[in-house]
Amino acid sequence: GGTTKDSAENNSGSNSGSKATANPNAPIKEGLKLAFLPKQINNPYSTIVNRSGIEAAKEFKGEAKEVGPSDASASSQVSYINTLVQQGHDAILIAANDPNAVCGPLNQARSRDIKIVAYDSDTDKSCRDIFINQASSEEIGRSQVKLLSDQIGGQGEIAILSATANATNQNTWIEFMKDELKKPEYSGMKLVKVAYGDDDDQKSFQQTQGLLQAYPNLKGIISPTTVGIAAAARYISSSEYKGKVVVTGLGTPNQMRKFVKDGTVAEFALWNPEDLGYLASYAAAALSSGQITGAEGEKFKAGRLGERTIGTDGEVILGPPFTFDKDNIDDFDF
Amino acid sequence: MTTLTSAPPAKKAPKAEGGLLDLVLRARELSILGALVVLVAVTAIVNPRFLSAQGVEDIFLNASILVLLAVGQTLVVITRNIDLSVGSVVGLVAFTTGKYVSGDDRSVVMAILIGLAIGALCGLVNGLLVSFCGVPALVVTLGTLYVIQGIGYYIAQGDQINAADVPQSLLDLGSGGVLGVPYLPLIAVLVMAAVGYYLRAYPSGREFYAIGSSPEAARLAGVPIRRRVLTAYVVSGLLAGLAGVLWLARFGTVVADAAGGWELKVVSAVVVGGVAIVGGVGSVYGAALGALLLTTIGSVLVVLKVNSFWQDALTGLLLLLAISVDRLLALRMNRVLRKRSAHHGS
Amino acid sequence: MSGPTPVLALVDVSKSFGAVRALKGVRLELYAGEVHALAGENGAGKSTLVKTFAGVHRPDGGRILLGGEPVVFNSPADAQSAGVAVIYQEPTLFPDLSVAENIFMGRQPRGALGRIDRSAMHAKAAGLFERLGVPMDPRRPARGLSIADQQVVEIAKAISRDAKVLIMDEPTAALTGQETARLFSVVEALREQGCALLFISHRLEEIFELCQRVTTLRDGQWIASETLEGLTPDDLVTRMVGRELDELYPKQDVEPGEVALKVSRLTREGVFTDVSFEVRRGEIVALAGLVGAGRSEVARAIFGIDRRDAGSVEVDGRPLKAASPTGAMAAGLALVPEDRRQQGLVMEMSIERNMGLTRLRALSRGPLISRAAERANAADWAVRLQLKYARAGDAVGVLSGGNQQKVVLAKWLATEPSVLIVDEPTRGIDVGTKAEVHRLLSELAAGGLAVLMISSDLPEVIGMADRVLVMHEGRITAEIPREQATEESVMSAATGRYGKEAA
Amino acid sequence: MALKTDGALGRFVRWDVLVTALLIAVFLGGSGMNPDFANTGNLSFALGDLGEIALIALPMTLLVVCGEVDLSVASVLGLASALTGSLWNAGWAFETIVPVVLVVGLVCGLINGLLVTKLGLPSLAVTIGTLTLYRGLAYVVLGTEAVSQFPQQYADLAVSNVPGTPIPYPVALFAVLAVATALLLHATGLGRSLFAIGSSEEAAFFAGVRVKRIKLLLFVAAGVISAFAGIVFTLRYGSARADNGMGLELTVIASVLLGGVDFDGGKGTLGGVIAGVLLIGVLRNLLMLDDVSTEIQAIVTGLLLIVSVLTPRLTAVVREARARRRVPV
Ligand SMILES: Nc1ncnc2c1ncn2[C@@H]1O[C@H](COP(=O)(O)OP(=O)(O)OP(=O)(O)O)[C@@H](O)[C@H]1O
Ligand SMILES: Nc1ncnc2c1ncn2[C@@H]1O[C@H](COP(=O)(O)OP(=O)(O)OP(=O)(O)O)[C@@H](O)[C@H]1O
Ligand SMILES: [Mg+2]
Ligand SMILES: [Mg+2]
Repeated sequence: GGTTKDSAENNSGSNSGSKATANPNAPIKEGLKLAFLPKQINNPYSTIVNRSGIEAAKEFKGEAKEVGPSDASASSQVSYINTLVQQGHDAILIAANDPNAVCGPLNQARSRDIKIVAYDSDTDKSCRDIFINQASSEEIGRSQVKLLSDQIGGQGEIAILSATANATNQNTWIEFMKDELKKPEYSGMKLVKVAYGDDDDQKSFQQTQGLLQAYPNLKGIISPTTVGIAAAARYISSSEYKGKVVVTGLGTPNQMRKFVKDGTVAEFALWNPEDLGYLASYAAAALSSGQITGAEGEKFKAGRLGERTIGTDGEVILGPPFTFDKDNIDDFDF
Repeated sequence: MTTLTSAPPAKKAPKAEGGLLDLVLRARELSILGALVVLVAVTAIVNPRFLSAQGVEDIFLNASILVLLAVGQTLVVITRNIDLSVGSVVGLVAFTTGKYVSGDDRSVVMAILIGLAIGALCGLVNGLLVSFCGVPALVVTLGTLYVIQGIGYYIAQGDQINAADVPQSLLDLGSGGVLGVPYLPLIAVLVMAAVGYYLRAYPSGREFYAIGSSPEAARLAGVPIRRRVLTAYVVSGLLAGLAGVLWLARFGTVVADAAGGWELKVVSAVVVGGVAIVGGVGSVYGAALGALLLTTIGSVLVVLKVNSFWQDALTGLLLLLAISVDRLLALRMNRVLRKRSAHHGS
Repeated sequence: MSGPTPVLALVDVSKSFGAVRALKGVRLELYAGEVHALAGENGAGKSTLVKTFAGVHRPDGGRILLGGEPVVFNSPADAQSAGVAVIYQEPTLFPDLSVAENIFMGRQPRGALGRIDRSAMHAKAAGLFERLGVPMDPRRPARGLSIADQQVVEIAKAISRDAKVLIMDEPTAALTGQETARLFSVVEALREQGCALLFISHRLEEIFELCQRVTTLRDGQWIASETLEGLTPDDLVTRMVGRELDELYPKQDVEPGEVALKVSRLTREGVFTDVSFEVRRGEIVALAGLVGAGRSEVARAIFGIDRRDAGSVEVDGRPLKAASPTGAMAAGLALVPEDRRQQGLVMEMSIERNMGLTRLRALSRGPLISRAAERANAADWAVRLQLKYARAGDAVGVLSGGNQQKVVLAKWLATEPSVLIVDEPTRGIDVGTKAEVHRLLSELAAGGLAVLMISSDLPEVIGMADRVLVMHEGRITAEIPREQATEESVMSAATGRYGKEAA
Repeated sequence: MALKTDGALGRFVRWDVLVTALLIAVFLGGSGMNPDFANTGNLSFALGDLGEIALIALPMTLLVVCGEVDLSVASVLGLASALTGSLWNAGWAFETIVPVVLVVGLVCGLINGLLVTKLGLPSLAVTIGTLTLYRGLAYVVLGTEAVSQFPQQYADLAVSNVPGTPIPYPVALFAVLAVATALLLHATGLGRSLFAIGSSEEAAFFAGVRVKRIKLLLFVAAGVISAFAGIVFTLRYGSARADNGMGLELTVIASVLLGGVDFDGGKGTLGGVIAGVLLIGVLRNLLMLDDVSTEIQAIVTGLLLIVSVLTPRLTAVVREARARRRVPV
């Protein structure tokens, strides 16, 4: 954020943040009021994340709730932030639809001493206290390429099936994928197309068909979105391309179980969304209780996940993404 | 006898006129068909795989759900009404039936029946509000769009139906077929043919057109307006329900807002298909063609490797092109007709 | 009265619409094998009475007797199933459906499995038009039919029901003599088959030619029911109007001034060709011809409704540019169109706003409309044309046919045009009002207005016109000066038999 | 033809009156039940959130009154936003961007208008097409980017209130435009013409009303206003994106219809529409404050629409039943 009104304000905001000194052994306050604001409610993935976050809050005797728009648009998120501010909460946990659009209101919130935890999809770093990253975006991007390369022997045309063209985290990952592909060991692989399924089953489905017809020698598809990978797998599993084209990406085990079992998909990755919500919840608590301020190097206890340290830019990384395959998929249920 | 007395004017030669007029009316369907053929031909030339068995199968599979909805919508639009709630109904039905069949394997037949029932119920509500309370269709169905959507979300609570939970037998309905012909298009075509035939060949069918063409005249002619309009909505709801079940069968993974925003898609299909939005004119065949055209455009643009960002723009452009060409054709024919009558006149 | 029981009868029927009391204790009896006339001024309540028979309106008071038994018609469907067929004053067709389907909607001849037998349907329809002596293609869609043709379809629809009772509300208003004659022979036939008929017309001579009994209404009140024998037209008029009637066609002779409207070589392909004529200030020029001759089309083209393919129009010497009614109005033209429901009036809009629509600018004070001026304008013309209405704020659609016609006239006369084109100005207007309209027209002409009058009513044409232009199949076949204008001369020209420059 | 005329309607409960009453009730109830509602901070949020919808609702009302509709408004808004972003990226001065964007909006409206008036296509069909087209162009212009960092002073204009009031500048502007539009619709010759066109286009044309020109004008107005709303939107959220305002058109139409404008044209009041817009806004805000879940919000909005048209009709039906079901023809 350069010279926007947003950044102007929040500079002051973050200053005030860092001025307050962290007290690592301050106890977690009871009855903290947290609010989860996902990109969009009724999205299975965020439902999982937030549910476990709300569970976590119970552990430290706080109360948490989930509110959010039914469409994944920045504007409707803003209205929710405003109401949350009105209602007065200790912390707002947000998965931003747009890093900048939400900044103004978020800083309003911070000026009222409401802590802001971004998770899953970051906001401009100037308008939140910390960001819980499901895994370093870089690691996700690069590992996806590796995953696919292993399955297609590093040779052939590949395509990416993303969510909406504006999804911040998607685009970051895709950048890293492109970068990874520049490496010599992937010289055999050629990214021919980035398609957008708008996280809509039917559209993702049709986009997949299109890709396969448009690029006859397509070897693999990476879909770093839960809706996309399911749609792609579903189409291929019921088409002549089954076994010829590899699908991988980010998906939930329950979604993908069928396609792993029937051999359409060998491997796909995801972090544990429950842990993500859990960690975010604890981070919010730590912030509100003054254990941390969001400065680099601070540490806090995150219940069963143990102690976590804040990295650069106030990022806390959940851990490396986990790779599912037919051997381990049945150990998970989410 | 004081008024002007004499032989009536030599009128246009009926036969020629009749034939031409039929052509004008059918031209709407024809022009869409033409557009479709051109589109497919061009694509096939650029990329032969587009017409591969798989490719063709895909086109029809994609279209069939939209076709079903378009047929239902046509019935409603012909009576000078509109049903914006279909998208929400599909979502609701897809999810609820999904919920029903998931878990311990339940009977597919039962699932379908439930789907149809829910759809019919939604249609009934719309129909009663429009026909008996006489409230403007657009407002009512915009309202029920929100309501039904809300109910869908409420039931779903953010959960999702996964392909794994859906019994294979139901999934087969979505991808399987009889002797090479997949079920979905088969169902769609059967429904279309049935409704189309009914509208054309049965007195009660014609009354739908009468109502849309002039409600006042319909009342004076003793047409049971309310009953027909109600029927139109119930059928539309019923088909939306069927579409919902097929949606589940086809995509396996379903969230509550499946088919969100499809109402506009359906309406454009119907309009492109030459069904007059003011009622009284059009056929389900045209609407079905419209649906086919729209879905084909969707696939074609990907197959032609059109830049993702241009896809929406071009879809819109082609849509406008379709209706404009259709319109120009109609105007042209009218002029021809007038010239014709000139040669008979003098 | 003793004797046979009436097939259908009204007893002390009353009906009011809000403030308007359309029917006050009216009684009427229709007997088998008799044609009963219903006479009355515009707004007397004739159509309301008809709609009561038809089940469109339910009477507030009184009863309907079917074969002596009281019945209740809740809807037109009920009346139809009771054997009552109705031709309404205003044709109401399905524009998108074929003429045949319009006739047989809901009663189509069935084939196997209850399917529509189209060929049979078209054959039947053709048969009906045969009976009515009108060649019309049953497959043709109803859209684009002239008022006259629409009326014919309505008639065909009604007689196709072979009903016990046939009710006709001004069926001949739009017809030419030829078609009227055929209609009458059909009606005669039905009467002999023992059908009971009710006939409404503002042309008294038709009533005397066709009917045996007559009932007169005045302001919704029953005045008399009597046999027509021994009754003179004047008696009937007095009963209707309640006073002696002044003379029709009071054309004053005026010295024509300079040319106000000059039409040269006007052509619209497929409708009319090479039409040229002039209308001078103070002149009333009639445009006569058969239905479909293209008279209205000429008027439309002059006024800029339709594009003209060739030719020019001059108003007061200034050429009129491309098709635009606004331009035509600015130049001083006014057109009273032939179809008042579609073209003449905005049915859902109030009477005063309809009257104001043609002169919005004149009624504005600065940018804003002055309601006061609007009201005054309406009130003024309502008086001048003796409009029968309840509140100036009511929708014009609730006015009786004739009163609607008056509103159309008012809204155009209000623009104080220099050339007035009237298409069938007295269609559906009662004798009294007709006289008023005629006087109005000749006054205006005397005041220097140039009038072009399209009419199918020959006496009107002969009576009012200084010159008669006759059209035949889209061409002007004759121009007849007032003194030579006789029914024969006009007729022969209209049918193309007469004529120097005939096609 | 069932005659629901100004005169006749007056005899029933009128939609716009009803809606206004409802608005007041909701407002009072809201301030009573929820302490967070009636404070200036929240109200100006709520109003600000309505800005764009309210602005677009004005030309939409005029269009619907004369029997047309424009579904492409939200896409024009998106296109305007995207264009603002890309031009700003390209280093243009904001002062030059604004007029350019407005002109683009004008062109969008012009295209809609010409297709409707020149080809005589139904506006519903045309604007469904342009809805897709314009949104697509937005993506062509800006792609996946999200541009921020717009000049301070303009950003402030979009968010801050008129000094001493809880009213954000865009809303204040809306108020002014609303009054102007109300006068235009209800007190000028043009307004009369709109109603005439709405209830009988042919008759209006015969009476010398410039039907096509007027319609064209309205579509253009809708285009320009939507583009302007796009700029406001962009500044308000400090972010220009191709998907801004997606799906807004239905909300706009919903509030217009809620305001009692007859979708078949010829009937409606601007007062009703304003009440409708506010009602939808206030209600949403209130439901959010009370933590009512999104799905329930949707249901409430829907029911509201239905009830708002049902109530007056039912009273009408009852009245007709009492008047022995007469059907004016
Ligand atoms: N031969 C025909 N067959 C069918 N319709 C026709 C024919 N000729 C004209 N029409 C239609 O009927 C209408 C009658 O033409 P027009 O009104 O110009 O003739 P007219 O002499 O004015 O008849 P009217 O006495 O009805 O005014 C025209 O609008 C035209 O569309
Ligand atoms: N639907 C209605 N609502 C209100 N008033 C009506 C309605 N229909 C008719 N009227 C009024 O009832 C009276 C009788 O109208 P009606 O149409 O029966 O007259 P009419 O005898 O048919 O006249 P015309 O000869 O001009 O057709 C008129 O004053 C008319 O304004
Ligand atoms: Mg009458
Ligand atoms: Mg005529």
